[in-house]
Amino acid sequence: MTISELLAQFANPETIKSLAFTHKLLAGLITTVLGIGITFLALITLQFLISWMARLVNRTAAAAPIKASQPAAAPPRSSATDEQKEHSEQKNDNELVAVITAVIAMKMKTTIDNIVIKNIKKIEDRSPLWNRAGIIEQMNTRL
Amino acid sequence: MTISELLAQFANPETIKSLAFTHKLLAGLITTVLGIGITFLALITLQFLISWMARLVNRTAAAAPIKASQPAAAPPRSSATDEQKEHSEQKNDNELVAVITAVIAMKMKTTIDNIVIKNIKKIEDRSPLWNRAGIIEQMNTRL
Amino acid sequence: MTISELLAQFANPETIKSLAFTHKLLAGLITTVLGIGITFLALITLQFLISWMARLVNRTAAAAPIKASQPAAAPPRSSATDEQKEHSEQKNDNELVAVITAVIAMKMKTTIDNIVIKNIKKIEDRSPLWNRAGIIEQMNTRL
Amino acid sequence: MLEPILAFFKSTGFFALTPGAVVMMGVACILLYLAIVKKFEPLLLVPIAFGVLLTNLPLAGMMAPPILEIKNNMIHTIVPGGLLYYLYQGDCLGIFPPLIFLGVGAMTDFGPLIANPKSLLLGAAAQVGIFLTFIGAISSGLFNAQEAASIGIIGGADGPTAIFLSAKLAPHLLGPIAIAAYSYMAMVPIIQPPIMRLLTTKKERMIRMTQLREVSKKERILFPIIVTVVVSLMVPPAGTLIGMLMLGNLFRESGVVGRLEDTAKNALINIITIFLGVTVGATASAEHFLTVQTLAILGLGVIAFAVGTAGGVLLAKLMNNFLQVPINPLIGSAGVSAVPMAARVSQVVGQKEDPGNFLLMHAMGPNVAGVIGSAVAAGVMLSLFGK
Amino acid sequence: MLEPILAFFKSTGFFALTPGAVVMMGVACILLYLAIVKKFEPLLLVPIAFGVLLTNLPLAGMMAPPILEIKNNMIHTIVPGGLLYYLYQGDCLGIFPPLIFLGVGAMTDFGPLIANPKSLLLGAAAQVGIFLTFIGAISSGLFNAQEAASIGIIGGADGPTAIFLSAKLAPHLLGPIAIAAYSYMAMVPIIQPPIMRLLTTKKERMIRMTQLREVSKKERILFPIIVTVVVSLMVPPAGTLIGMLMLGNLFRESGVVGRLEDTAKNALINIITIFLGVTVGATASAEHFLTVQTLAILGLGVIAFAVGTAGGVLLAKLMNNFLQVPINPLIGSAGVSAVPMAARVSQVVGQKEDPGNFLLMHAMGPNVAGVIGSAVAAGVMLSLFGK
Amino acid sequence: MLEPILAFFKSTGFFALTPGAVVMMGVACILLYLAIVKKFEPLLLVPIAFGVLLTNLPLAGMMAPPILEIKNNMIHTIVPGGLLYYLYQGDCLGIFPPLIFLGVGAMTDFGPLIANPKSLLLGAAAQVGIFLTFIGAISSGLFNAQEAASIGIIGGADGPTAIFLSAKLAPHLLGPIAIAAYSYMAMVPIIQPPIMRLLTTKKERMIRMTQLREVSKKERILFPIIVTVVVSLMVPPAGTLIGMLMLGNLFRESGVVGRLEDTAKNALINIITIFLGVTVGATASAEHFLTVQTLAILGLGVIAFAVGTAGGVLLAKLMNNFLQVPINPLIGSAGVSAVPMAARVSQVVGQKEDPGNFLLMHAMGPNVAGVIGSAVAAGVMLSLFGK
Ligand code: NA
Ligand code: NA
Ligand code: NA
Repeated sequence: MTISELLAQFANPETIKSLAFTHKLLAGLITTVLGIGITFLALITLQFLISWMARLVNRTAAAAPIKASQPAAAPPRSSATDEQKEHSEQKNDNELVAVITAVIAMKMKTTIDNIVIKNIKKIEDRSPLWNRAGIIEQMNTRL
Repeated sequence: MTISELLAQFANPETIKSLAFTHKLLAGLITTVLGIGITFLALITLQFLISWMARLVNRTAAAAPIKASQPAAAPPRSSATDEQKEHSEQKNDNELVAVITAVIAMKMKTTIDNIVIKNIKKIEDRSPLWNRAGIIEQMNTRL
Repeated sequence: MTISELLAQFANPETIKSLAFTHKLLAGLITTVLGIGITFLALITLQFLISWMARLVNRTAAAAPIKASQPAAAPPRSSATDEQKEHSEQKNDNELVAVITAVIAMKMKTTIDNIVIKNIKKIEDRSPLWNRAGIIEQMNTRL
Repeated sequence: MLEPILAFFKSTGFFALTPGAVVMMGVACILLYLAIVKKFEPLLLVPIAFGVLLTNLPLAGMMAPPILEIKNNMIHTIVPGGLLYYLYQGDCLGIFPPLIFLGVGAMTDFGPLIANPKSLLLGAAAQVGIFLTFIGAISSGLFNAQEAASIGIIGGADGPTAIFLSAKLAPHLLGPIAIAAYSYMAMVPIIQPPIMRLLTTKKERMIRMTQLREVSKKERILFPIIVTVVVSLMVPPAGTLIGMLMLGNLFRESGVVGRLEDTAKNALINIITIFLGVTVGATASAEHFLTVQTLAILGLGVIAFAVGTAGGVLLAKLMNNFLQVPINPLIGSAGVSAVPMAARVSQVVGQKEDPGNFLLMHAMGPNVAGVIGSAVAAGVMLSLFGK
Repeated sequence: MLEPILAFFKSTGFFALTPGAVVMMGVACILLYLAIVKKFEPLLLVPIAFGVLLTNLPLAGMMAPPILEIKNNMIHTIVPGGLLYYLYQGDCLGIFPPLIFLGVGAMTDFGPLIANPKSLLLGAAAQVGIFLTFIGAISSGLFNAQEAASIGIIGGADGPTAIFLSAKLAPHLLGPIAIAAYSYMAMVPIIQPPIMRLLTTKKERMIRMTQLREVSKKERILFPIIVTVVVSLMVPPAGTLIGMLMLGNLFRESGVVGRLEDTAKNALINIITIFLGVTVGATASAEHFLTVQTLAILGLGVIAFAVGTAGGVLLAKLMNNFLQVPINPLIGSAGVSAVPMAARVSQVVGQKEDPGNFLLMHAMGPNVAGVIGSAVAAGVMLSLFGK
Repeated sequence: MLEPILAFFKSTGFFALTPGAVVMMGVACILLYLAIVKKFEPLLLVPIAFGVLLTNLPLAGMMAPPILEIKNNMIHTIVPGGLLYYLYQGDCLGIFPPLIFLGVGAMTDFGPLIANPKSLLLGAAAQVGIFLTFIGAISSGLFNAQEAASIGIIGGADGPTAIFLSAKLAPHLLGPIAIAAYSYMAMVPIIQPPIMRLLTTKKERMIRMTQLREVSKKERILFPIIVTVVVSLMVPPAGTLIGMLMLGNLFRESGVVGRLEDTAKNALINIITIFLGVTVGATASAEHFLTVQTLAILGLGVIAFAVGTAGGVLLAKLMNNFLQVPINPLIGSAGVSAVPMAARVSQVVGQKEDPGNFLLMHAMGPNVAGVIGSAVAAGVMLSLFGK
């Protein structure tokens, strides 16, 4: 019985029953080696491609620094060039929250720990094109 | 071959292949004329019905001015009678936002442009009947 | 014809047509009595089980007073021991809203009835484990 | 060129328009009027009414079944069915009503019921309307047992339960039954008060009730589990409805799955409500709706509501003969369900006699018990008359 | 040990990779670039492009149909189909596009159209692109009537309508047609302005229009009902699309079902958009996409847009010969739909001549009329060439 | 009158109650206790546990298949199936797990992985648990290859992957496998720390790692596309899971489809989670669950977790022999996935030795790599043992 035949019998729920225990174990071992091998192969390939992509992208970035602003959708990220801007925005937000919290706490004579402000948002337009159809004034300002 | 027969052959993916090019073109032209005609017919009919509806509704409205308040669900609309009310509501909201924004800006020594308040809402009850089941106090106040 | 046979014929859309009116009425009456009986039986059983559960739970509670804090998810509830805490939380919230409302109203010279603050929330973590994956700082503070 | 124009005209709906379809479009407009202007249960009546409109537009084929070809172990769709046909499968396979109940459970506070388990008796008593209407429908000679059971369930004052049962027992009557159920649920403030006043004395209506005890979190979590097990064991066919209702409630009370609770009572229930409403309306085509049976259903439905109301009030009066602390019989009528309208009716009728009397919270107990009660009754009907 | 390694290598996608698949992955990346970097209709192009990518990955089998066994009145799934196969059923059975329209209706303000019903004429005129492209496709000799109709509908500038029609008439062309429709809709600011300037004089472009009248709530509620009934009676196969569009709009305008409106225009439309986009993209496998027909479709599609634009502008000019108060012909081009992009183009082109001229609101009328117009045109095509 | 009462009693669930069903209801209550009181992965354990409860209620028939009649090219439903039967189709046809992954992708920040691609090695190493457990299951003699593969995947510490694979290879074991997977994922803080301490020296545990570099938006957008293409080409059957995971991540990172990202990670994933959880639980009926195999699965599952943990830690130690800047081997254990619990365990164990050591961000890399790793492993199993 070749290895291929063994594996074929092993993979078939009907024929596996007729395999001897040692044969089953052997087929299982081959599967394990193969499986671990392929998994590593796939993830190592990914590792190299991602490293390579990083080099490519960052070389381009170094050559021509990108100034694209980052969307608010994904907070904890920033490329080297965007870092400062994002940082200051973050700081602004924090200050804003801090001020409002303090004012309210003062008025209420309570501690700041009990108050959490979740609702101050920068405008972020996630409305679809369709949605904006009704908001005529807003569209005027953009055109 | 009558026009009907031609169109029938034209519409059948099996028989269209056997049609001469001029026949296909003729059938296509008839389809185009028919299609444009029906589309215009349908939309002109709509045009007349909507104009007629407008006359009917507005005549009724003139005879007995409606005082029903408008739901917040559809902002940019107002009948002649509701215009002023809506306008003043809008103004109130704007004032409210303006005051809060100004206070916060003052405290933070930042510019107003960076702050957007999206979260002051008039109560609008969109909860279903079921939902209100739990809100017993609120119900009491309404009954 | 036994009652079982009658009911079987009654339940079959084919055979019900051949039943005499009095037989149909009899079967309907039996169904009604049975139905009301079972409905009452089920709900009375529930009544006893729920009363019994209440006794069990509250006896345990009396023996070993639970100090578990109540989640915000279900506002209008509180066990005897949690009542005060919840009450004071509620009061805090109300005060908070009252203070903010008053400040805004004063600034705007409007009446308090026109302003509703819906947006001050205590932090309540409903994010799934997955979601928190990105919020690394927050996780640090918890560990 | 005249030929194809004539052919086009023959393919328009005008050519195929029947008087029945015109009448049904009028019915749809009346339902829209009730829903939008009168605010009668708009969340369901708007979709239902629009479904009635759509299904009666000739040749639009929105409820048309697909044409299939089955051969060589393959199923091919030759001509796809209509949109509403596919959505309707969720009704007739019994998928949508339990999912609505999942959302309802996530919205419902069973606290008043747990605090006062006697409410369950009132919730049971108000279901007598279901069974007496069943007898009435049988007596009319117009209906077989399955149809009569589906009509009776209108008295359960619970839309999803009515749709669940009639989709299984009498799908051809689904349209009129659902329309009757939701219309009468909206009309509870008109139907119930005269009956409540007729059956009670002024003194009874003025009975004040002591405040309900607080219910602990533990009880709230155990409640849905106990109800699921007990009801499903006693009346297995009620298990699906009750199970989903209680799963939704467990989402709510467990406090650890806020995301699921939120979705069950918002996005999910709303999506299902749109699909269910439109397709239930779409069963009301002229040939199915404009019949003597529909008139009988509308008549029997209002009787079912009235009898259920009376049942709840009368049992409350009966219970007062045995209880040390009497209950106000006005809360009995809330047992029909129609949550929370019927409970508010109890409150309003009570306050008319004594403005300081707050019955609402007490009426919520029988009110939510009525939901369980009618699901149990539906289960009994299914086990007696189901396939 | 070499044997199984070789067998594994033969089971990888690398072994089965065709040049066509590689080209299609490139197409997917270009579409992603347009969607993400150029922001061309990203809500649909991102899912569509990813669908193109997935379907061209060899052996992944995401569009594979299931293997069934049908015997003794039972249907057994022997091997389940691919994920995208199951989701694709929503496209090819005509379920997803009308549900998208439900959400679109809930988002759309038909006020400008009600205030100025003449917009409907412009919305009709801009559909001539559909029919002239149909003739063009027939003349090319490459397409039969069903295919030509599906290609023409690209000129409707309305994604769901194009998908609805071509899924029914020519499902094998769904991929290129949908990609062309959404790409050209995004390119409206590039395609339309030259045509608009060519066909109008500077004086015409500077015409100012009087402010639109206010539209009452009653009109807004009656509008969707009237449109549904009239369109469905005249062109029954358009009933499904128009019916759902108008149901969504009724949710919006009735003001009593805010929950349903909210879900229709958020959770529901988003879920359907993901499924529809990915599966539409997944029909663009190399063997279906890399054909002469696709090139012809892309060419004919841009012609359809151009002709529709011209049609709208020219009819507006024609109307000015009869109207006392002239209309600015630039709003005619908005009749192609591509909401709201085409209306913004009218605004921008107008403002270039006269910065104080605000045409946007006026252009919204023909713009939303164009949605109705192309649904009607699709209905005509279905009644002529549908099964 | 006694006859029908007796008949009713015979139709109750009490009459059909088996000891096994009672035991399973107890299991359901234990799972609910763990989920609600101990907060063990409640988002999935609450629905799963309730599904276990519902499926073991006798005669409720919630998992009953429908009775069909197929003739003349028509499929008629004679008796509809149970609610959970219909929802379960989403599991067994492989529809729900990839949709869960869509939402997971929209929630996941792959930044730490992109910043440190070596994480992928650790994510691969932690999957050895899957394959060694496979051998173990084979050796036990209780399972065939398909069953053993499904059991091994428990070690992937990834619920949707485990469900996806076992629904395809061994649907009869879906219940115990899913329950084991989610229970052990919740118990990661108990299972992992002793193993991590055993295999590392105090000095190794105190290794500090330098801050990760910032990752640009361009890399974040390219990442999901590259992963999809590479993994799908190398292991085609993994394409569906990885494709959906990466599509969700592309929604998140592209920044232009916020609506779709929001729906994918909220409404859609929640709806699917409810359906998936309840129906997975519903496969655990007494006759399927109370077997020797279930005990073996529970035992093998915990071994799989332990071996995976060790695999990750040991490879990290091995890598330190070759790397100039050493990595803290504690982050290796995070490679099992169980996001984000396993990463938090790395952080906690590290901080016990050195309170100023912040490993969390570094551990997130292997943690999310483990998700990709177990999807790849599942793909390998499918290509070896799938139909
Ligand atoms: Na009821
Ligand atoms: Na159009
Ligand atoms: Na893993």
